[in-house]
This record gives sequence, C-alpha cells and structure tokens, in this order.
Amino acid sequence: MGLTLERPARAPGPTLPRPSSGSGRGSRARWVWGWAYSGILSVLLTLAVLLGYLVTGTASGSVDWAALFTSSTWNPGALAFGGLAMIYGSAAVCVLALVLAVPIGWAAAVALSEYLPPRLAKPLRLSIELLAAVPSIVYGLIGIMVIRPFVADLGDVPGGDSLLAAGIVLAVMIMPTIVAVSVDALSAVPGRYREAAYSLGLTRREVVRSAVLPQARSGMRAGVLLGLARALGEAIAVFMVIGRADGRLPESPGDVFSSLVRPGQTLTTKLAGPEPMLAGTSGPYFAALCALGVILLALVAVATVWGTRGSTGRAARAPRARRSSAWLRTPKDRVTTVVRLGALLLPGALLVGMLGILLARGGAALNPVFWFSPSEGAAGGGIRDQILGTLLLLATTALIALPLGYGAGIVIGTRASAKTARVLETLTVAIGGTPTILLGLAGYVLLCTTMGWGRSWLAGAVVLVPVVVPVVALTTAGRIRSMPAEITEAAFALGLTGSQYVRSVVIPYTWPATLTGLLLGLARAAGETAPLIFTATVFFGAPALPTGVVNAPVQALPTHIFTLSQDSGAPEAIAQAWGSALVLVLITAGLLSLAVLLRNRFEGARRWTM
Amino acid sequence: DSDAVQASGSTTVAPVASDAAEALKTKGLNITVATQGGSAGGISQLGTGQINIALSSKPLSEKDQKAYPDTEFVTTQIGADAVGVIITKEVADGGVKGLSKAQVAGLFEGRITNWKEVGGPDLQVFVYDKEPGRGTREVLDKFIYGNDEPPAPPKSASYAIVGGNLETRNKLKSTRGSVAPLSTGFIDGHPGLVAVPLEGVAPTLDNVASGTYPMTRPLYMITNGRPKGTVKQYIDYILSAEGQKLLPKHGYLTREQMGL
Amino acid sequence: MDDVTTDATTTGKTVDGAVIAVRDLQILDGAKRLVGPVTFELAAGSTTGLCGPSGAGKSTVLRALVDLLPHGLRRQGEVEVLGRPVRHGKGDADLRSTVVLVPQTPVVFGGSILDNALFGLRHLVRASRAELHDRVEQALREAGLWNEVGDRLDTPAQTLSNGQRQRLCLARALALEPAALLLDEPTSALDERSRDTVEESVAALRGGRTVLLVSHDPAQVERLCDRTVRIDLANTCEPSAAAV
Amino acid sequence: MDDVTTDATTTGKTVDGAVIAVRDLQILDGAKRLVGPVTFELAAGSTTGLCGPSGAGKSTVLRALVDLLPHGLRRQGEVEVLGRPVRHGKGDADLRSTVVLVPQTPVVFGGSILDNALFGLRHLVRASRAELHDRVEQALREAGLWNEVGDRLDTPAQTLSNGQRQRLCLARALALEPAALLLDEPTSALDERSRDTVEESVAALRGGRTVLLVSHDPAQVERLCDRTVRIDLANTCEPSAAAV
Ligand SMILES: Nc1ncnc2c1ncn2[C@@H]1O[C@H](COP(=O)(O)OP(=O)(O)OP(=O)(O)O)[C@@H](O)[C@H]1O
Ligand SMILES: Nc1ncnc2c1ncn2[C@@H]1O[C@H](COP(=O)(O)OP(=O)(O)OP(=O)(O)O)[C@@H](O)[C@H]1O
Ligand SMILES: [Mg+2]
Ligand SMILES: [Mg+2]
Ligand SMILES: O=P([O-])([O-])[O-]
Repeated sequence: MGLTLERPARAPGPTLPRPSSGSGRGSRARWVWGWAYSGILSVLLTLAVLLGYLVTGTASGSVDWAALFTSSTWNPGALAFGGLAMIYGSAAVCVLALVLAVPIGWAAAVALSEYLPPRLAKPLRLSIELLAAVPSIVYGLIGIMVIRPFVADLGDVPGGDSLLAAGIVLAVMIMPTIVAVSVDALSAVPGRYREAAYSLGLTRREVVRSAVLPQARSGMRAGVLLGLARALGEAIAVFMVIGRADGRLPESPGDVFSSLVRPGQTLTTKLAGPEPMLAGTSGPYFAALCALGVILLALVAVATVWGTRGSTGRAARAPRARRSSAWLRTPKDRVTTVVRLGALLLPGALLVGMLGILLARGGAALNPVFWFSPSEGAAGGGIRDQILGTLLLLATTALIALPLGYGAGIVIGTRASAKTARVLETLTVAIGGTPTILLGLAGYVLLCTTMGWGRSWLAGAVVLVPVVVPVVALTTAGRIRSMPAEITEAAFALGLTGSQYVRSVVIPYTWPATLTGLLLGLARAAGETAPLIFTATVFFGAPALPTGVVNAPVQALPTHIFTLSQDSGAPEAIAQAWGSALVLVLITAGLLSLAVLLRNRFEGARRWTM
Repeated sequence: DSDAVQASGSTTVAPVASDAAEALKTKGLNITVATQGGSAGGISQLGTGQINIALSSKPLSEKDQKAYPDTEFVTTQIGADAVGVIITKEVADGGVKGLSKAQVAGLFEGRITNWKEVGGPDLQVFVYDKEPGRGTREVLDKFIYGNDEPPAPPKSASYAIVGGNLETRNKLKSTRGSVAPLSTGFIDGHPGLVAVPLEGVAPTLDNVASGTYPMTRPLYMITNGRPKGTVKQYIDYILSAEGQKLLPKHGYLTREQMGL
Repeated sequence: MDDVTTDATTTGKTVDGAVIAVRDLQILDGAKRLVGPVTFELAAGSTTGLCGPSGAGKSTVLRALVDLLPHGLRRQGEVEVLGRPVRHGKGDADLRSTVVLVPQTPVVFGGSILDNALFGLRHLVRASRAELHDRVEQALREAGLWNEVGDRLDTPAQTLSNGQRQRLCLARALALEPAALLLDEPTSALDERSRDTVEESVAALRGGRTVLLVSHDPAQVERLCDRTVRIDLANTCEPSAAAV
Repeated sequence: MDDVTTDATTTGKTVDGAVIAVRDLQILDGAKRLVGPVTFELAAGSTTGLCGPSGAGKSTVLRALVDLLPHGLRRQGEVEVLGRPVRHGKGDADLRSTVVLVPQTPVVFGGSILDNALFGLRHLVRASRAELHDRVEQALREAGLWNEVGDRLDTPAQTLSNGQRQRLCLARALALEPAALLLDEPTSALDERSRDTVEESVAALRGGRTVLLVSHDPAQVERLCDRTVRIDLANTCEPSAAAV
C-alpha cells in the first residue's frame, strides 16, 4: 500500500498523505449535465419556435375553432374552414398504419432477435434498417406503382387513391423503424433471463412471452412511438396515394369501413400541400392553416399520452397472478415460430421488391461517372454536387443532433421523475410528429428571413435537427429504462458522481440504442425534401461546396429527386430521378453499415452483465 | 455567392431555366434555380426582393400586384404550354369525341358521374383535379368559370387531387374512366391517353398557336423592372433561337409556335 | 430406489439405471478447451456433488447438460438423459422440464412473488388456480421461503433479498417436480438456518429425484451427496467416491 | 491505529473513534418497518461482522450507510461517517468513495477485465496509465484473481465465472483504498482456496481500513471479525462482542 498517487481531495486509507484542498477527482465530468440539459432545452426550444410560429399565425386572423372541429367543409374561397374531415383522415390513417405495422414489426423483431442465429440475423437486421433509410419520395412512387393498384382491386375504388392506401404505405414506412428499435430493445435483455426461463422447461414461445418481452417492453414501445410520430408527420408519401380530397367523412358508423377505401385528406397533407404558400402570411386563411398545425401537435401529444398510459412507473401495473396456460404447448410453440418467421417474409419481400424497382429504374446510378461528375442543366450529367450537398447536410445535422438528442434522452431516462419523464417524452414525440414542412416554414421565417441567412446549408441542417433529435432521444431513454438497477447501484457504490455515472455507465450502456436512433433519424432526414426547399437547397447552380453560411445554398439529392419527379417532361429526367434515389439509398446504406459495424463491437464483446 | 442571379418558382419552368443556366455557365454567368413554393412562391419572393427572377407558369394576377405595390412586375413570356382535358383511350374510343364547356364543368363539379351521360361507354367517371395554386388548375378554372370564383370541390367519392404532372399522368394511366387537366406535352408517346377536343377544337399546334384552343398557359420569367445586366443576358438567351430549343425538349411550346 | 418417470409427453418411460450419463464431455471456446473431458453418470435417485475451484467450469457443465451453452461455446462428447442422447442446439423444452437447472445467479422476473413462483409451472401444468397455488405453497415451504413471503405473495419479487431470491429460484424449480435437478450453488447466499432448510429439502429428494449439486462447501457436499465429481482448472476430471 | 481523515471539504478533521456510527437506524417501506432499529459503531481499523438470517436486512443496512437505498424505502435514525452525518438522498459521491460498498450481486460492466478493475479508480485519481495499472494489479492480487486473469486483462470481463466476478468486484473496491469497506458476502460464490485468499486480504486490512463484513458463515466471521452485529428477522438488533 505504499503507492502514493496524486489523489488529493479524496479520503482514502489513512496511509496516504494528502493535501486538504483542491479537487483531485480524475474528472468530475460536470459538463455532462450542461450537455444533457441543453438537449432537453433544444427540444423545448424547437417546440417553442413551432408554437410561436403557429400561434402568431393563428392570431393573425380570427379562427372559428368551433367550425374547425365540427365542420367538414374546407373552402377558402368562401372562407369556410372546417377541419373535421382532416382530423378524421389523420386518425384513420395512423390507426391503420399502426394496426398493420405493429404486430408484423414486433413479430419480425422477435424472430430476428430470438429465433434466427446471429449469422443470419445480423445482415437481415441491417437490411431492415436499410428500408428505414429509403427516402419517403421513393415510398410514394412505389405506393403509386404497387399499392394503389392493390387497393383498387380490393375495394371498388377506381385508381385506388384512398385512406387505406395511405395507411398501407405508412405501415410499410414505419415497419422498419419499429423492427429496428424493437430488435435493439430485445438484444439488450440480459441472457440470464432467457437462461433462467429456458431452464424451467419453457418453450421458446413461452420464454419470449414471459421472460423477454416484459424486459424489452419500454424499448419496443419507444419504437411504436417513433413509428407513430413518423406516420403523423409524413407528408410526401401519403400525399401521392391518399387522394387529398377535402371534406370526406363517413356519414354513418357503418360507413366507416367504406370511407377507408375512398380518397381523403389528413392534417399533414393539407399543411404540406400548396395552401400555406397560397394563404400568404396573415389573414383568416393563414390563421386557419396555423390552427390546423396546432391541432396536429395536440393530436400527436394526445396519441402519445394515450399510447403510453399506465406503462410508466412499473409499480403502477397491478400485480396479478397469472393463470395456467399449459395447453397445446408444443403446437402453440410451432405455430408461433411459423408466424414469427413468416412475419419476416414481409419486410424481406419489401426489401427485395424495393431494391428490384430501384435497380430496374435507376440503373444509371451503377455507373461511377454518374456519381463523380457534376450535373449539366436540368437532367444531364451526373449528380456529384447533389451527393456532396447531401453529405454536408447530413454530417452537420448529425453533429448537432447527436449530442442534443443523446442529452435529452439521458435527462428523460435518468433525471426526470416518472411524471416529468412522461411529459418530456410526449413533447419529444410531438416534435417527431410535426410535419417537416412546418419546421421548414418556421426555419425559413426565423433563420433565412429574420436572421438574414438567405438560403443557407446551415439553415437546412438546423431545420433537419428536430427530425433527428426525437428519434435519438426516445431510443436512448427507452434503453436507459431497461437498465438493471444493480448496475446503477454498483457504479454509485464505487463513488462515482452523477455525471461520472452518466459518462461511464449510461453512455456505454445505451450507445448501441442511441446509434440505432441516430441512424433511423438520419435516414429519415436524408429523405426530407420540404424543409430543405425552403431553407437550404436550389435545384441548379449552387457550387459543389459552399464557402460561407449566409446566402450559401447547396444542391441535395432528395430535393433533386422531388423536383425531377414532379413536372419534368423529359424522359431522361425520370431516369435521373430514379438513379438519384438509388444513389441516396446506397449512400445511406454505406453509412448504415459503417455504424452497424461499430454497434456490433459494442453489443458483442462489450455486453453488460450482472 | 451573392453575385449569382437567383431564379425561383414554378417546377414547370425550372427544368428549362436550369438548362439555360447550364449553357451560360461557360460564359461565366452564375445562376441558381430553385423551386420554392411553385409559381406563387416565386412571385412572393420576387415581391420581397429575395430573388431576381420569378419563374411562373401562370399569368400575374391583380392580387399579386396589390400584395407588393412597391414591385414593378415585368413579365417576359418564354414559351407556352397547352393544357388538355385528358381522358383514357377506352373512353375516347367509346364515343367521347369532344366535350363542351358545360360538360367539362359537369365532370369536374361531380354532376356527371358516368361517361354515358356525355356519349361515352357505361363507365364511372373518376376526376383527378390539380391541387390549388397549380397553373394547370387555374387555366382550367379560367376556361370553365371565366373570372368568377370556382365552387368548392365536390364531396363525391370519385374525386381526388393530384400534384405534379408526372403523378397526374401515372394516375390517369392506371385509373379506368379517369379525367384530369394536364399539359398536352406530357401525353406524347402515351397512347393510352387522349386530349379531348373542347368546344370542337382539338389542342393541335395550329389551334394552340392561333389561340382558338381555349386552354393555353404562358410560361413566364418575371422581374422587378426591366431586365438588366446578367439577368437580361440570361433571359435574352432563353429568347434566342438556341434557347428556345430547350422548350420542346421539356414538352412545351416555343414562342415561335405561339406566334410571338 | 423408485422409478423415475419423465413427464407426460414421454409416456411414463421408466429407467432403472442412469438418469444422466456424460461421456468425454468437453466444452470448447473456438479451439480452446474450457472444460473437460468429463465422464460421469447420475444414478436415479442419487445425489451427486460437482466440485472444483472457481472458474473450473462447473456452471458450464450444468448448462451443457440441458443444452443451454452460451452462444459461441461448443460441446464435444455425449450426454444422455433417460437413455436418450441430448443433441446440441435442439432447444428441447421437454428435456429441460425433465432435468431442471437452477442457475447460479438468481434471476427474478418482473411481477409478483407469486408470478415468479408460478413462472415455469403455469406453462407446464394445466390445473386450477387453487391447485397451482397449493403446489407453489408446497415448493416455497420446501425452499424455506414460505414463512417470510407467504403473507405477501402479491408484492413485486424485485424487492426480495438476495438469499430470498435464491430460494425463490429453487422453489420454482421444485414446483415442477422434475426427474432431475441441477443445483448451481443453491445455498451460497444463505445463512445457516435457511441453508439447513434447503439442505433438508435436498436430502428429502434423495431416492426420489436425481440431484447434481454444485457446491464450494466441502462440508455441504459431505452432508448431502452420495458421491462427488471433481473438475479442476487443469482440465482434468476425477470422479471420486465419497462418504455418504 | 492511524488517523482517519475525511475528504477535503471537512478540512482534515481527524477522528479517533468511530469511522461509522449508526444510531437507531430503521428502514421503512411506507409504514412498514423492514429493518431496525439498529445501533452500532465501527471503530477505525476494526473489522466487524454483520450477521443475520437471509432477508433480515443486512444488504439494506449497508445501502443505507452509503445513501443508496432503493427508491421507495425510507431511513430513520442517524448515520455518521467520520463524524459527519450522512443525509438521505444527497447522492454524495465523496462519501461513497470514502466508504465503499461491494454489493452482493457481482456486476460486470461492459469492456475488458482491466476496464472493470479500473472502473472506480480512474474516476477518483489522476494518474498515469502505468501507475493505475500497478494499483490494479495490486488489487487483483489481493482479491486472489491475478493468477487467473493477469495474462488476459484485455479479454471481455463478461466471460468470467461467477466467483471470478465476485473477486473482480472486490478488487475494484480495494483499488480505491477507501477508509471503510462494506463487503456484502464477498466469498459466497468462492471455493475454499479462493475464499482463503480473499480472507487473507480482508485480514490484512485490519488496523488500516475499517471493514463491515456481511457473512452467513459463522466460521468466517469468527476468523475475521473483532466483533459482530446481529440483525434478526424479528426486527431486533443485538450487538454482541465476539472472539478475537
Ligand atoms: N461464453 C464464454 N466464453 C468464453 N469463456 C467462457 C464463457 N463462459 C465461461 N467461460 C470461461 O469458462 C470457465 C468456466 O466458467 P464457469 O462459469 O463454468 O466456472 P465455474 O466452475 O462455475 O466457476 P464459479 O465457481 O466461479 O462459478 C471460466 O474460466 C470462464 O471464464
Ligand atoms: N425496495 C424494497 N421494497 C420493499 N421491501 C424490500 C425492498 N428491498 C428489500 N426489501 C425487503 O427487506 C428485507 C431485507 O432485505 P435485504 O436484502 O436487506 O436482506 P439481507 O439481510 O441482505 O438478506 P440476504 O442474506 O438474503 O441477502 C427483505 O425482506 C426484503 O424483501
Ligand atoms: Mg459457476
Ligand atoms: Mg443481502
Ligand atoms: O406548373 P404547375 O403550377 O401546374 O406546376
């Protein structure tokens, strides 16, 4: 014990001489809290900006709230602003999407994590995460090609534009998110739970149900919340298949089902459509649109609160003795195995189909020249500048959003009481569910106009940050909640301060989940068009890389695809749009694989146990 | 990069504007083209002085001028686009060889629900209307209602809204009995779609150029005051013989074709 | 000794000889040998001690017997349960309800104490609530836990002390009434009194159920076991007859 | 015995008597009393046993001493460390590095064995990698683990056996050289040989560091402790002088 280390302030054994002042801790890591709280602050700030924008707009003209909630007639020409049909549309589409995506997504996640050997599961998991990276616009185009005809055959809908089609497209979009986040939560369940359950003679189905799922629940729920947020906030893909017909409501309860196979409108598609541009910046029309935005935010909040009711605070669940379920065990186990593995077929088929379509249509992307040469005019040449611009936007967004989202997740997971955590979580989901067009408009007013940045790549990145932050925050918080209490105790018992605990225990423990969140968030951001068009990108003529911040636009892949796929008459424009889509998917895939390699290192050798 | 010429607005005009800007790049001209907010967005940005050129696929309205009294809007027509009422070949072959203004109004207001009411096959009508603010839709409204305010869209189950021209074409092709307003340039090479004659006038080049076909829309570049300097160089290029070649490439009509 | 019967699905097959037979069992981590070779047999109704220094591979051997080796480890050699070979990676639930392993680390699931006690049973046996409850009570008594938790079966099991958890894990295994029990240091966290209760229960199993007991307490092995199998860090194995 | 000094904030105050003093400590779960009242003092450099049946509240008392009671439990009565009262819910990291608790469940953090051994130390002291490494080696030796893992410090700690984990947890606490150590059944998963090594280390602390040792093995308490504090399920507490 003769070792004399410089360890002044601590009170070690009596044999160590030590000065009586100074702070000698290896590192107090106090910055942790500053960082974590600035994450939460960013969430609140975003919300404040959004609400500020919306409420100011609402105040700029009188809003007939009663009509907004009760009337289904929307006719700006006659100053009739009824939002009921859109509220109905939003609700119907989201319920449909969740009803379709959650069971399949969860089953697929269980299959991946509990049934398949790691050798098979790892690449499959990566591929499913890749699906989450496909830009919305591609989902929309594929919706037109595949899902509309399918619905048209199903109901007697000519064309197939309908709430149902929108629900299916959304289900397809959010399923990868649900699978990815759920697999993550499942793989965090310590092996000893499985071992203990298996050794009692349980079948795999019983082990999953009784020992694994209860542990993974909070994380899997986070996946659904994220899916819900994306479903509520998604515009472009819904846009293309919902028909956007105003004022359609079921006339009787019996009409509800048939209303699903008819065109409709959601709050998001209304807001992301051209009307905010036509409404000017004040007056009753603009006020009514802003009021719709407020309703949408409120809806997201209500859905979150409802979706998470009774699940925070473990003690809240009434302890109930379970009954015997020993009946047809083996058949039940077999059927479940088949169902769960079968659930994997759907995302699998999706992946293959999606890649097939992208390869068939966007084969140009396989030529390296296309990647490395600048574009010429509207649709000639390659897309070098668009690729560079997208990478710049994504990198900047990741740099800003990762610390903020991580911080917010840590505060939600460790610091807040159950009640506060729930409020914060709800606010976070609300931001995740905000249609990005609103973010774009708010950013346009605040950054581009008020602060005078003009079109600026940085403004674009800042506007994308709120897309990524909630995903990172929610996945992180979900993982923290599933952390065994013994780990926390062991760390504190070694004299760690709160911030050291966060740095050395919470962060390494949640890192894989956070990474998944970042990937999913960035993937979504990579496909965002609307906010970028307003704040950061031009279609043509920007330099490859900007030299400053003010008046420094870039070109980006998603907006390129969007513009080309809208109104270009030239056939080569369509080819280039699909080629760009494939490039975007490949780039995201590349980033994804890189990050997944990292994550595997953390999850494999560095697993945590007790 | 504040010395760059900034053009922004209609997605219809943007491809032409980009190709022209590309051609001028070699001459050292720096031009950016964006599509924020479509035609209406371009006009409002020009009004607030954020850009140099607004791209528009619809004529300026009095409202625009009123909204920005300090701006001296100067329009330069660079070409034109003929909007057709597009139906499917099945319906055309079934006997719909032309539509009157009243019949078009009946279709888009949801009063005519079966093609046999206008001499076609016994087939349900499915209407795709363009979203509000689209130049295409304004041209159709103008044809049907003149200067009157159009009524609210029908609540019929066979009515849906579409956005871009490609989306419109895709949906027309995949929906039996559908009808939609769409640039005629977009149905070239798509034998399943037919631009139906209106009031007995087919959207042929001659009819469009002579103005007898009722639904044409001009494509504009709008500036604040007369174009000067690089802006003028840019617009002049598009008006030149070389620049005009870009219009048919993207499915539009040249000034020459329009008799300008 | 009595017949040892496996569960319903194996239709009452009776075995006179070894319930578990292990021949040249080795556990490998890649090319590296972690344990073995080990050879031993467990006669029906006997109680056998498995001893050896910490890290020798006792827990790993128990896992191998019920096909629960952690991912990455491989098994070599033969394991037979009731005359049937245990194949690797089959995930045979029937095997595991015939030979029940009580792992070294007591795992408590979310939910109440009763939920935990019923954890395996309610999946394995069709019975009324009352019957299940009776059987659980019986098991908790055998594990020496009933006096402490009998009046608060509905409270969350997470609040139990470590020793209580250990007994809870034992109880839920006992409740299954398996042919063989593999106990991995079942009294390591217990005081003398609780240990005695548990030891009494284990002793009571003798003649009826087959037990393989990992213990680092030679006195305990002495008290409970008919014979001892010893594993050493040096990767050698020497079955040794021991006092009764 | 040496002076025991508390941390900087109490500016070198010297205590001759008790390092930890507990008066009428009770732990309550709502209105229900789980433990106590308990009263005892730990003299500087002494080794005290804390005994009692499983579920009596030994672990809970240790947690209360370092202000780590689980959520929902309340403390009544006074706890003083080096003459300063320990307030409830303060989360005082300095207290916890002065009095280090080694919990009953051995927790292994992600990362290598070395990472784990360094876990607390590298937060407390600024020192070069080599110095830290030396100190860790010393601690691993004291915990009797060095021979087994000294050559593979870089492998994941996750692969350690249960007994190895227990010693690893002890080692990382020893490395902190705290004024007092609270050991919650530190040898429960160990075979005799490893246990002897650990006991030697604990014995070596006598006179230097203060130790409170929870053990359910009376012989061990006999061997190691100056005196014993006994908690009973009946919620009574009887400090009793013991041999040595
Ligand atoms: N998954 C694994 N990968 C690699 N090595 C492992 C793995 N699991 C265990 N080991 C190693 O195998 C050896 C035996 O471990 P095991 O847990 O079986 O020991 P044990 O005899 O039960 O010890 P204890 O009495 O301490 O519980 C140990 O050295 C351990 O480090
Ligand atoms: N969070 C809690 N809520 C309610 N009761 C608790 C809680 N934690 C512990 N208890 C109860 O307090 C009592 C004491 O538990 P403790 O873990 O301190 O026992 P122990 O003496 O350490 O036992 P062992 O020797 O088995 O580890 C037990 O009856 C336990 O069920
Ligand atoms: Mg073991
Ligand atoms: Mg304890
Ligand atoms: O040119 P549009 O306004 O119809 O897109």
